[in-house]
Amino acid sequence: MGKEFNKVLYDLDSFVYGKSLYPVKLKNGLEIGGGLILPELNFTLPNMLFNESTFPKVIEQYRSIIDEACKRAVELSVPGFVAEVELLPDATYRPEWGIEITKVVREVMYEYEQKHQLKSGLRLTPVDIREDLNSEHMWHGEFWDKIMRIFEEGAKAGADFLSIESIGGKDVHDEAIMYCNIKQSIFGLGVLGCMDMKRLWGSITEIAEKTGTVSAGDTACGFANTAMVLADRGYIPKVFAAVIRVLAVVRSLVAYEEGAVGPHKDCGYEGVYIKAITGTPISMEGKTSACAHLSPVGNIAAAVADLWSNESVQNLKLLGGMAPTVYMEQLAYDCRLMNTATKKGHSAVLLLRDLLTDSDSYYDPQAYVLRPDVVLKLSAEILKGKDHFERTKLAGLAAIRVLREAYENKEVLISEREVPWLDMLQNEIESIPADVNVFTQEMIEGNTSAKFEPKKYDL
Amino acid sequence: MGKEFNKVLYDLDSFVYGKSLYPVKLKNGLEIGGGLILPELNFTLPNMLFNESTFPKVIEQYRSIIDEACKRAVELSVPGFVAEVELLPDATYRPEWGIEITKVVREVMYEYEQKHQLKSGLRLTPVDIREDLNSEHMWHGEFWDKIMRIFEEGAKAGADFLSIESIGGKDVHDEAIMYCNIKQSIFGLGVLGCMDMKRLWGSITEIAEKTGTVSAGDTACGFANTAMVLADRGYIPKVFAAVIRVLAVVRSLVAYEEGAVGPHKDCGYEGVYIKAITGTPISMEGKTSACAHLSPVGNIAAAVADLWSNESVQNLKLLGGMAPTVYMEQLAYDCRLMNTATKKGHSAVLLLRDLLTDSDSYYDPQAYVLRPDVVLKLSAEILKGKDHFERTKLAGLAAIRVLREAYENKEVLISEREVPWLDMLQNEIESIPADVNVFTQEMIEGNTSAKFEPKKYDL
Amino acid sequence: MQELLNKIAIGIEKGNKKAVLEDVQAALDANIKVESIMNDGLIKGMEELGAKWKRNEVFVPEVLIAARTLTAALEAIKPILAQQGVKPKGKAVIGTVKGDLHDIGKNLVKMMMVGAGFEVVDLGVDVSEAKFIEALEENQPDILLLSALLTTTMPQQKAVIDAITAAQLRDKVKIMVGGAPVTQEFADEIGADAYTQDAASAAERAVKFVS
Amino acid sequence: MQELLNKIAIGIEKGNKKAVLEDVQAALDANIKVESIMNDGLIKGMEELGAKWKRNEVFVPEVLIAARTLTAALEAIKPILAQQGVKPKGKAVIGTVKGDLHDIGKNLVKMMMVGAGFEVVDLGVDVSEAKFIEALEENQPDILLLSALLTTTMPQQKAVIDAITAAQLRDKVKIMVGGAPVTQEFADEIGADAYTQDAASAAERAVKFVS
Ligand SMILES: [Zn+2]
Ligand SMILES: [Zn+2]
Ligand SMILES: [Zn+2]
Repeated sequence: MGKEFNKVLYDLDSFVYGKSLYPVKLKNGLEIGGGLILPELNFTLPNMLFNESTFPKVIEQYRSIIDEACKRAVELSVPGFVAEVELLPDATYRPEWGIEITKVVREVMYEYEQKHQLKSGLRLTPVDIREDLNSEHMWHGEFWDKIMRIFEEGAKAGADFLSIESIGGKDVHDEAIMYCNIKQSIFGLGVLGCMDMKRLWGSITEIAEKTGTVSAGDTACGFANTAMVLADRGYIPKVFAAVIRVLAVVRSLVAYEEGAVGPHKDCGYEGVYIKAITGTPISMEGKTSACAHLSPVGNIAAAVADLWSNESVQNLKLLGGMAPTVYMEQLAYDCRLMNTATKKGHSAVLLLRDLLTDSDSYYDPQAYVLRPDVVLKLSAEILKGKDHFERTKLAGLAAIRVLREAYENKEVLISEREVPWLDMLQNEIESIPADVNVFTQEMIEGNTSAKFEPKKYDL
Repeated sequence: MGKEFNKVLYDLDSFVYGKSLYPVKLKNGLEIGGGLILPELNFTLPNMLFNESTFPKVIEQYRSIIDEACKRAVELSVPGFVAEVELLPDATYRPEWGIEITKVVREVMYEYEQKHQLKSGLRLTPVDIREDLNSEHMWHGEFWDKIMRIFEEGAKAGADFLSIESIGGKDVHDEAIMYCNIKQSIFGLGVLGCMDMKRLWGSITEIAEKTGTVSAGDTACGFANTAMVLADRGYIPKVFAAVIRVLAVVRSLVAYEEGAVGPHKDCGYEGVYIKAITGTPISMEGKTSACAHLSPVGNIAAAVADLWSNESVQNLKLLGGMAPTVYMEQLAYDCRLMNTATKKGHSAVLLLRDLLTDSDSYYDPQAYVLRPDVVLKLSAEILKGKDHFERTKLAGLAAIRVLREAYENKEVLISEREVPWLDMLQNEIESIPADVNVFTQEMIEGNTSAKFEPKKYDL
Repeated sequence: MQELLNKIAIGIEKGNKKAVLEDVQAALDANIKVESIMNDGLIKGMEELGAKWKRNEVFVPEVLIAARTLTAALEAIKPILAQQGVKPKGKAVIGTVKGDLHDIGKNLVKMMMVGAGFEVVDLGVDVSEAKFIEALEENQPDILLLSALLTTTMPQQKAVIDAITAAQLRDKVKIMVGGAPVTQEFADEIGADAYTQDAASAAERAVKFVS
Repeated sequence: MQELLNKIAIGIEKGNKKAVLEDVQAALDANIKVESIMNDGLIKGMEELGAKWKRNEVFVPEVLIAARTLTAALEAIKPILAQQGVKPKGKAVIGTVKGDLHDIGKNLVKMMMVGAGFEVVDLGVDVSEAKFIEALEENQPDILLLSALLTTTMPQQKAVIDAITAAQLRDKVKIMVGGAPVTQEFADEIGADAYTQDAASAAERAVKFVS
């Protein structure tokens, strides 16, 4: 580890939305986690071709999306916001496209800052094209270079926050989810994922320092959110998805060990743990990201968030306006309500936080593990581990224990057919060897995922 | 007047969301205003042809919309909801189509009630085709008959609540809005509108009684919401739109004088006054109806609502699912939060209500006039009038007075260029003759709206 | 002379019909060229109001009253304009398509078109293909504007364009479409010449078509 | 005999590969017709699991393991099936289109297709038009399934269909499309034969194409 995190930084009374121990402040004064919860707007193209000849249209889409959204933000007196430019694969494979998009979007944002005092920041998120079948290695080669080039030149083009949904370990984890194989999942997140995060976020932080931008953080989206979506459809047990979420904490934490300072990325619901452990601000998404995916954590996700995001919405025309504008409005009102409580005083904040929490946490184990009190408790358990591997195993065991207790106390709804999974998962985790090298060897030998190639990780 | 309403029924402490003095209960046990705030889901077709040959596709659209929305409602443990079938013109001009749509939608809802104990009710809202250029009279003829046929046969086909966005007086009011002519507006709402509401709602209530359904209520959508949308774009003063909202109270109240019992219709923001005066439950829409129109009342609209609606969304595919399903989820979480406060106790409800209120009321005069305290105060002023005409004038004057005071006390933001409008509007209202017949004669003689034909109102 | 033209411009801005009509007569009596009265007086007043509109300094009623005043003044000098062969900036026909009774959006566009110097023929709402074609034949406009506010009446915009094509009038007129559910993509798909998001940009776009 | 076939069916349901392979061998040894082993044992077990799936009684891993077992058992009796001219219910080729690396949705569909008795050739992700055509020529499938999860890779589904048409293979295969942003309307537009919302209904639809 670089920076070490060994204790939980909040008690339940101070663990609230909008406020974090170590806020992030941009040069223009926009502050995340400094007291207000702010919208983080996300958007993507409608169904259209993305190529050389359509690129002017692509640019015009991005320009008009951000222009209309900023206009509405001004009309609603939004005190500040973050826009995430989550690049499509095409714009990552051709870094100059991604950089051009960044530049155009940021320019519109600057314009609104000058003309209307609307403070904002841009989060730049290339897609992790190391997942490409032709990628030869995780930490060097063409695909790695392109990502780093986007960060570096995107920073110069105006990006403020650098983020990525990185995929180290996903090569084994996709299969782990389909087979609900928790050992494989721990290998993907707690071994491969952590190894990769270390290299990746070391490099991103270096670029952030060099360019005067913010190394913001990652998300275990491809791991835990994939599980969440499958669980939501009844494909895999919800308790499995809940445990994966907690496992993901250790992996996402590595970015901060390597120098990231937040805000953690919106679709990483494990961010609440990151906040508890690092004191950095986090972005979260819930009901107002239903446009991107349904979820069982619509309200509770906001309980300790510092940015509130809609995750992604196509630039489609709804009756009320273009969808990104509509979602800007919805996020603005959500945040306005929460900030009004802040103005009213701490007890109002606590009440609202608890209402958000209590409204969801009974209905789904995935919501339950996001309860602020549970987060603080589990974080402490996780930090007892001496390294990533041990912490990941502890995370799984502690999550299972907490869910079992909550089920017995009727604090959470777990369907009967899922209950036996708690024991099954526990037994599996307990069967994992103590030595990470032995475990790694075992997992490599027993590997059935065609996508996983140990040598890409120098294994 | 039929039933008379002469006093305000709530004090500020008892005027809250989810609970009304006279809840409406369906045979299946679904209760509106009985303690819980529930979603009211609205939806419309995507861009498509609606004719003989596409009708099977139309039906399939409606069937799949409600099926997917119900499925999600079950998954989110929604305790009950209302679906509004707001018929398109085609389905009103051909009543058998509207009735068939009603039947198909209601059947799916029954199915979910039987299989999953999801209680729901259907609000049937034909479009008011009396606006058709060929309509010869407001209260008889082909168009009137079609509307009444839809109510009657729609009731038999499964509709539970009968509603309409009626347009009596809109023929002069469209022009009143464009020219910000408050006298003409009072004529449209306080004279023509009230005359028409009396006839219309007398008939609807009769049908409701005959068919065992609920005479639910109207909305001044075509009047006050049109003004709101224009004000939102900066086309007309916000203070004008705010005053129109309060004028609309008297007109929308007529439905209740004629026997309607609620829930008042979602897009009638004047419903908060209806609730204060009649004790019937109301439907409201706010941030989660941004899909249908942006608004300055995203949070405050929920403060005393009994149903919480998304107003309208096309059946488009968003990344998270079909848009109506996405909005069902968003409404469900909004309601869940509010109902969790109710479970926590009355002081939590009051706090949440006040947060919803205070978060919006400063930013826009249209939000300010929806403040629960303001609503109670203005309602008392309105009820001092002895008839619809006098009440409408009092509504306007009282709204102007309250806005002026609030502006002076810095409780509401009114842009400088709008401030003089308060005096201008007041002077105009004060110049209106006391005698309604004199006023009517004056307005008919000075009429410049090509659409208004006095003989349609027997004038 | 300049003073009188300025007065006319200000009269338009204020929507003072009586004063404008008197001043226009005075200008004619003073032998000021009718073209100059139109461009440097009437239209100029409207342009200045348009600039204020863009800066959010005026509301719709003010623009409407000015537009009404402009129309009355142009009507008054119409015979002289015709005599001297002076033409308006352009001619437009506007209407809301069949099955759709929405009025206000169309009226706003009409107002901005008049303000931009167009002579506008308003067919009202619920207008059939046949009526649009009849109006094209009768008025020979430069621009046709079609409004639709419902997802189910949008296809009617296509029907109108198809009927115009079938009547072999398509190349004689630029067709613009608008309304809440309409998009650029849809406009392209149905072969419209332009789509704009709001009334002000519709008029701006229309001006480009005739200049 | 019935007992043994039942045992095979239950073995499939439980995903007990070893037992199934042994029981299949025993059935062959007992001269039970290979067609019967397939239909009344292997496929029946899968069907029963499918019914449980529909009633939300099993999760994906259980179905996957059963499907894996089924594949192994079919592989074991393949030579005999071929010898006796018994064919699988149908053959399918599946892949995620070029530019798109999404895997899991496709895998779910593949699983349900195998479960429904199809022989499935999985081309993986990021598959070019050329690769799809090559696979069609090589495998001559009844069904081709194209997955796309991004709004910007949806058009690639059209590109694949166009390429297949150009290669004059379009009438030899039914093409199904799917993925989060895909709609029935889009499927119609690009000339696909079917679109379904989820993996289970995809397999059901595919069965209709071959029966
Ligand atoms: Zn994500
Ligand atoms: Zn309405
Ligand atoms: Zn409505």
